[in-house]
Amino acid sequence: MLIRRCSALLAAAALVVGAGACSGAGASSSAARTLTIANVLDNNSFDPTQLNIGNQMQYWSPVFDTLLTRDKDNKLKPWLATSWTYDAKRTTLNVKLKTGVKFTDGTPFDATVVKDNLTNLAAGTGQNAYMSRSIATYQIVSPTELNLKLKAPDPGLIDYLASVGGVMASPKSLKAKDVATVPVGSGPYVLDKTGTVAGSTYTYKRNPDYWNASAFPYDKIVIKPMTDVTARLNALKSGQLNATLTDTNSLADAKRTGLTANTTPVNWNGLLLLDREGKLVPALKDLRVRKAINFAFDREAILKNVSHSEGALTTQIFNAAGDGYDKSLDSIYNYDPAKAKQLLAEAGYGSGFSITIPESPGFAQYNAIIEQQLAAIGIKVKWVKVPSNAVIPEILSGKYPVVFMTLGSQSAWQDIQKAVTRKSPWNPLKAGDPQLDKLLAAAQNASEAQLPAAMKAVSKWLVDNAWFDPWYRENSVYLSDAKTAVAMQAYNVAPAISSFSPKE
Amino acid sequence: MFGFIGRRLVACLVLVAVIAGITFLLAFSGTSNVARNLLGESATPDQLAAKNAELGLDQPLLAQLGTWAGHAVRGDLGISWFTNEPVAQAIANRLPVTLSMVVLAVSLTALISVGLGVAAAVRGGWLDRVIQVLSVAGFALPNFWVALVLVVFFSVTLGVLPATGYVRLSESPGSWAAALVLPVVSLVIGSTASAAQQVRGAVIDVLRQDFVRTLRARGISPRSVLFRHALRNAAIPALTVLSLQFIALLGGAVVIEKVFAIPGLGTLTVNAALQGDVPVLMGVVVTLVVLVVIVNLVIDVVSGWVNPKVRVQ
Amino acid sequence: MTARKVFRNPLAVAALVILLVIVLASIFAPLVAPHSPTALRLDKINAGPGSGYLLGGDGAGRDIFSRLLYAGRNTLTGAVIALSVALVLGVVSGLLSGYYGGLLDGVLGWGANLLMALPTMIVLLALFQALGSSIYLAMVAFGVMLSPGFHRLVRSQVMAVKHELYVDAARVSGLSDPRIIGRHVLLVVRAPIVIQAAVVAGIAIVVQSGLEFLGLGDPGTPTWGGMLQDAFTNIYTSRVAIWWPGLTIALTVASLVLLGNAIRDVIQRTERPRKPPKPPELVPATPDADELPLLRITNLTVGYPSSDGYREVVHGVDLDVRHGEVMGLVGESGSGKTQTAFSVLGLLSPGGTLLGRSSIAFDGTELARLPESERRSLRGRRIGYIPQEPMSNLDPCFRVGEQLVEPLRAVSGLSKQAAVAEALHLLERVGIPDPRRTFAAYPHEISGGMAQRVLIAGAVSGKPDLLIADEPTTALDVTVQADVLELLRGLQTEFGMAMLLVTHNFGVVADICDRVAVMQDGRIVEVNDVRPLFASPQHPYTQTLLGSTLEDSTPRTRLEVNHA
Amino acid sequence: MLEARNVVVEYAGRGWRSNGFRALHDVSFDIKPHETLGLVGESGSGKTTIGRAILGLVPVGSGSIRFDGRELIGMPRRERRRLSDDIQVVFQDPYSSLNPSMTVEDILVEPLVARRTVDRRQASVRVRTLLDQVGLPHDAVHRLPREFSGGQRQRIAIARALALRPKLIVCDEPVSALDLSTQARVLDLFISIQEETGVAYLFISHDLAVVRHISHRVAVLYRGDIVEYGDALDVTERPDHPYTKRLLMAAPIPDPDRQAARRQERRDLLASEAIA
Repeated sequence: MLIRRCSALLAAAALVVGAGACSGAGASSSAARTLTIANVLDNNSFDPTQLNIGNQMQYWSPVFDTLLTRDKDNKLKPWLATSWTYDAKRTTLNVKLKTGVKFTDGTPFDATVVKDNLTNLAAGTGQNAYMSRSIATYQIVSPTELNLKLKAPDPGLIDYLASVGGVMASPKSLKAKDVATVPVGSGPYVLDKTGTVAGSTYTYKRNPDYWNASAFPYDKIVIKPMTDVTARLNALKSGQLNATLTDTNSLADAKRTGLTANTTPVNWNGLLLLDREGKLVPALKDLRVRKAINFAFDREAILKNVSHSEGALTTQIFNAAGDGYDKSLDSIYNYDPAKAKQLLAEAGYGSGFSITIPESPGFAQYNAIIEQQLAAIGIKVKWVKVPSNAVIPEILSGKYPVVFMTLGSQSAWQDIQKAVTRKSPWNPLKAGDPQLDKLLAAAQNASEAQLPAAMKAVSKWLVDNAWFDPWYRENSVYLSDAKTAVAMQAYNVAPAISSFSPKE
Repeated sequence: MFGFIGRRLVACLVLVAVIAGITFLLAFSGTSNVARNLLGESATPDQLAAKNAELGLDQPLLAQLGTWAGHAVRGDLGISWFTNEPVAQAIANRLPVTLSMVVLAVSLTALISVGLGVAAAVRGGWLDRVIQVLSVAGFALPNFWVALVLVVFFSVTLGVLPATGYVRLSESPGSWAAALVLPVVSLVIGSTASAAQQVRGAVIDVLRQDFVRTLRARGISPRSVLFRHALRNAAIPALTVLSLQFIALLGGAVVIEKVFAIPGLGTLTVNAALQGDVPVLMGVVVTLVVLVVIVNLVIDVVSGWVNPKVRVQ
Repeated sequence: MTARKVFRNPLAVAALVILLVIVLASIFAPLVAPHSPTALRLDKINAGPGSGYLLGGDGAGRDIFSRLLYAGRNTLTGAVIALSVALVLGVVSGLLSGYYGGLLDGVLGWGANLLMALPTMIVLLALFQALGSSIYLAMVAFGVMLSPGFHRLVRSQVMAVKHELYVDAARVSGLSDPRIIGRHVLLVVRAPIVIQAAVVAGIAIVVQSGLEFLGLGDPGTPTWGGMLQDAFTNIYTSRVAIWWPGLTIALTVASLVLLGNAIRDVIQRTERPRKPPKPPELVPATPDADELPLLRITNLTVGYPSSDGYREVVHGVDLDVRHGEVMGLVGESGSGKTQTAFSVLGLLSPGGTLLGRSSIAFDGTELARLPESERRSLRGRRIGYIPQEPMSNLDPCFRVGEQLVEPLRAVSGLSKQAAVAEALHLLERVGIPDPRRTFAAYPHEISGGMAQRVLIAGAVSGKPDLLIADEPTTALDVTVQADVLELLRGLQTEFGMAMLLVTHNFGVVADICDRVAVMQDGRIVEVNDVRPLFASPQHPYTQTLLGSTLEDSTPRTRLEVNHA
Repeated sequence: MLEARNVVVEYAGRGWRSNGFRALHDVSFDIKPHETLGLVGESGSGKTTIGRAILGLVPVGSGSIRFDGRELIGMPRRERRRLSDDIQVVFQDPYSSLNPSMTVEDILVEPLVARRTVDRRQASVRVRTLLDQVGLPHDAVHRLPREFSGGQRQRIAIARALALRPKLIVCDEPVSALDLSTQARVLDLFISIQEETGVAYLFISHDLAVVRHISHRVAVLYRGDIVEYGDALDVTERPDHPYTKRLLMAAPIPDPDRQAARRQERRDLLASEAIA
């Protein structure tokens, strides 16, 4: 599953990382026709089974088309697939395909290709293999139409088809030896081998046969992996880049120096109260204790000072652009340490207790706050040092009752898969509740029209039962220079290549 | 002379092998989280086990070392776990970047420190004092901090030099030079300071030698005494200093590359270290040790050529 | 002893005070710091200096000043760890290596070379996997990598000390090896170790900070490097914050280095006097215009700068050397005879100056007031020089031949070919059996007697009028000395050179000199022709000296077996 | 008292292929109680090696050195250390033979304490006696070696050698670094100490005149061999061996006329040798 913001934040200190780099012509040299951007991470692979979303999407989105795509308002829209419809039981998805599309090696795009790609992904070892694993069988109706038969309803599937799950590569390339370094797609650009040095510069030039060239205004795209945020900012300010991801720290200065800040909330920052069933810390089984923790944090001050007011307070985990969002759930637990103490006292923990939290190097700024604000209501934090490259494995190991995270949020169903079900990776202690199970089943089987209400019910249950302690949704900050316009996308920290355009 | 080089070569090979072995054992003993980091949060234990088997991490450590060494001697350093790039290729791409930086820095260090050192040794006085102050300052100011200040001032505030990046020499010599100015300056400040101090000491030592008086008594010009005789005699300690500076600068480059986002070996190494990309780390260590060994060998040969007495010792 | 002298250096005192303040403030951080290192105020995130936070707040709203103090504990502990590991490993292995030598030395030296070949930073990065984010473990590893510095230092010092006669004497006195190491060896290597330790501590702080700056530290523990990293990430929010940890590191390291330098200066006594006083102008001298000998030295006074003006080592010497005569200048060590000779050459040791009415008239030219360039043109051409130590007076980097050819070309303007021919001829003339081989040899490939002949060849190559010979046979064996004296005599008559021969050996004087001047404490006490001087020495000092020669003493007789 | 028979010393060469350098081949001599045996030779003759062999500072290849009937060669180190009561040394260089960072008292007490013969207080009494014996003032004890002249330092070194009341002192060029007048005074000190205490000397020097002055018997070394060995007067005035003759002829006499004669003698000798 996805940890978008998390990777962005930890990038400087670890986790998923990539080489920083810079080479090739400067951004200014070939004016509006070239887009030069820096990426937080190096590209991990062009193998379609290994593709990642988030930052690394920028590397593959120029070369690979997806079946669906999202418009600027986060609405799904046709791309290689012209239509997609579920049957009544929501276990068969009928997909109709565009005609006349060819991969850059000349292979035509058709229904078999879709099947090859989806089965290839499910069989692979990539992080996103799950995206096509809910498909049981394929029914090829014609070269331009096929039915995907599901094991059970999967409300996330259509989202996946607009993401790594929908990536279409030439079937020949999938088995090629150089699949990791030579992408063969049908996308608007092709990777320019001569201008590409792994770890340093990735250069893309136009695909001359592209079916929708007008949607992509740039003739050339240059992406440079640069790990360090200050280095990226320096490069942008000194004119070496057109745009790059930074963070809320850089906003004030960016505005002063005439850069445009493009923002969208993708991640929520806060605590995951993983031990809801009291397996490690009995106190956490008590709803009053979990609520007390929710009341303990001065969300407003943290948002203002740590994230420079770039974001919105919330107490729910779902993305504001998605189906499950309920505005009323943004302000359930407002900062109230007195009430928190009272709740603890009522639960019989008036004299406090202690919890163990992994001390992730990437969250040093937040760790201090957590310790102080929990101490203020009588909860003592015992930190366990975790090396930066062991943070995720440690958190997911089930050793910790509470962890701090900045979790990326996409569609409500994706978020549920990520952190709410009994099998979710971000639910390592396998907590569950019969009532929640019912709500989840309802959501899974809901029709498109019923879906938002079903999701909201889940969200409300989660908030009421204080499974999490979200503080606020934090804006991703993507800075661009005066020549470049960037449209942010709701579910992604970094915009896809189609979101950039030259300003006149 | 050839026997001398031959003996050194054998010693060097053993050295490289031992270092590689020790580093391998240490580095590979901490790879328990790799599969999880590679496969992401949704991976099942089966998948993790399969990945570990694929990477060979389920084998005993010594067996892994054997496999790695077997490939390494054939020039195959494996494949990066995180970027799937062949390690040898990754290093080949980045070595020229770091080397241009370090070689430039070492050459400048040599030029400036010899100039300053000789001048201070001969003139003394205020130049001497300048070197003393410089050497303390150059030593005490961490080079990455200097780099930071330089980049804020020259790139961001004045905008006269690029803040980040690297341009291949073949692409545009001008941009190549411009990109290297700040990183190289940050490196040179520190290394020159200590090298100049030591060159000064070496020259003073030589100028105190009896043969200098004898040469002067024979009517040889002060210039010849200084540049032909004193410098040649001071060359050996100076060369030793420079070879140590070279090693130090390789390390210094790591930090500097971060500040300037230069895609060199340092950036590669730091990222590999943070991710736990052990094949890359092994590759880098082996490459650099081989590099250091070559440099030392060259310095040994040059020393023997400059002063034949060294060959005997 | 040393400590007191170190305290006389103001820079060292300042450094020491700064270090003490930093160390104490770090140790007593809980008492000194106004805030807890973890206490945060959300309104103080990246705040500038002032209003409650002396130096401002960091990226998490904590007091930078308090954190600097607490960070000092961790950073300094890290440095101490690295230093201790390096010290223990390096000193122990260096002592063993140097003292016992042999196979042990070979193995340890190989290990040290191995570690020296490592690019430290890269290796620490590579070991990050194994060491985790514990900077202390990294510092242990770093200490191991720093140990060769101490190893080499201690080893070379021990090797030097081991061959000192006082260590042999201690061994003969019945001291065991551990006691010798403890009493004699450690005592001597102590000071260089302290100096090196100061430098190593500085390096450890810088490298540690570098690692933390790269993100390989533990952000939960305040350290200077970690604070620098925090400041670097927030540089566009708070530009001033990079200065505090940066300056603290710089100040600490600079103090360490300065202290080390000061101790070194005291030990090596390289501390120069503030500024040598301006030598007083030479008073014009008026040598007699008529009937000048080849060399007339009058009122020669030589001084060296000292803490209070100039310290005189030669006080007003008068001396004549006539054309073609051999003038012996005898005296004991410190009598000023060598300084007198060097004055004529114009090659006093650095700082040495002629004072007062000093005059050196050479063939009618006043040397004492001649510009250096003109004096140089006399050297090698009209005045030659034979030094005392043959080996140290040949440049080890150049072949013997080149060292003869270069001055020949410089002085006589010969072509290269002619100069080579002349050099070979000279080598033959000074009695070298195979001139071509010697010509092509490096100085370390020939014997001391040969080397002295080469030097003599060099000295006479410009066919000088005056040869200054400074104890030319003292370093030679008696039999070689006799040969060299023969050679000098032959050359002197052949070229008709005058010679100023500095020696302490009356036998040599008797052998070769025409006239003798006896020097004592920077003055000439007696000058006379050689025969009358030996026959009837006038000055009591000359008498004492001649009385001290053992030539005519009676050997002691064989002891009877039952003597006792 | 000391008997050296067929002593061979070899220094190992560098590396395993190069040959060692044989510093002494087959040297035999003996020293009787109270006497001075002079060893004279030029650099490389092996004279210093003999001294160091007796002191146990170089390993002996073969042969035997017996002291008071005990075999020194192959003696265990511990036992050998005990022998320091009987055999002591005075080295050539008064500058490097005294540890520059130790006071005179420390230097003189060291052998006493090392052998644990006396306690600290007794030791300091002994130090005073020693200083008297070598003619240094009592206030010297707290000073460092560098505060003394060469001659005075050599007196300190002699005092250290005498501290354990040895039967034999190996004197390795003890006066060659001293000025002429000092040299004579130090030699006289050696002689008077011998007359007082009855200690025997092995006196090593390159200077025939010095050896002749102090020795009862003289051995002449040439390239690792003793070429002449006998009473001082015989060896230094009527040498048999050509090398001893050359050595004698080479030393210049501080008298212009006699030296001129000797020079002529030497020329004749060399000429006759050349013919032969």
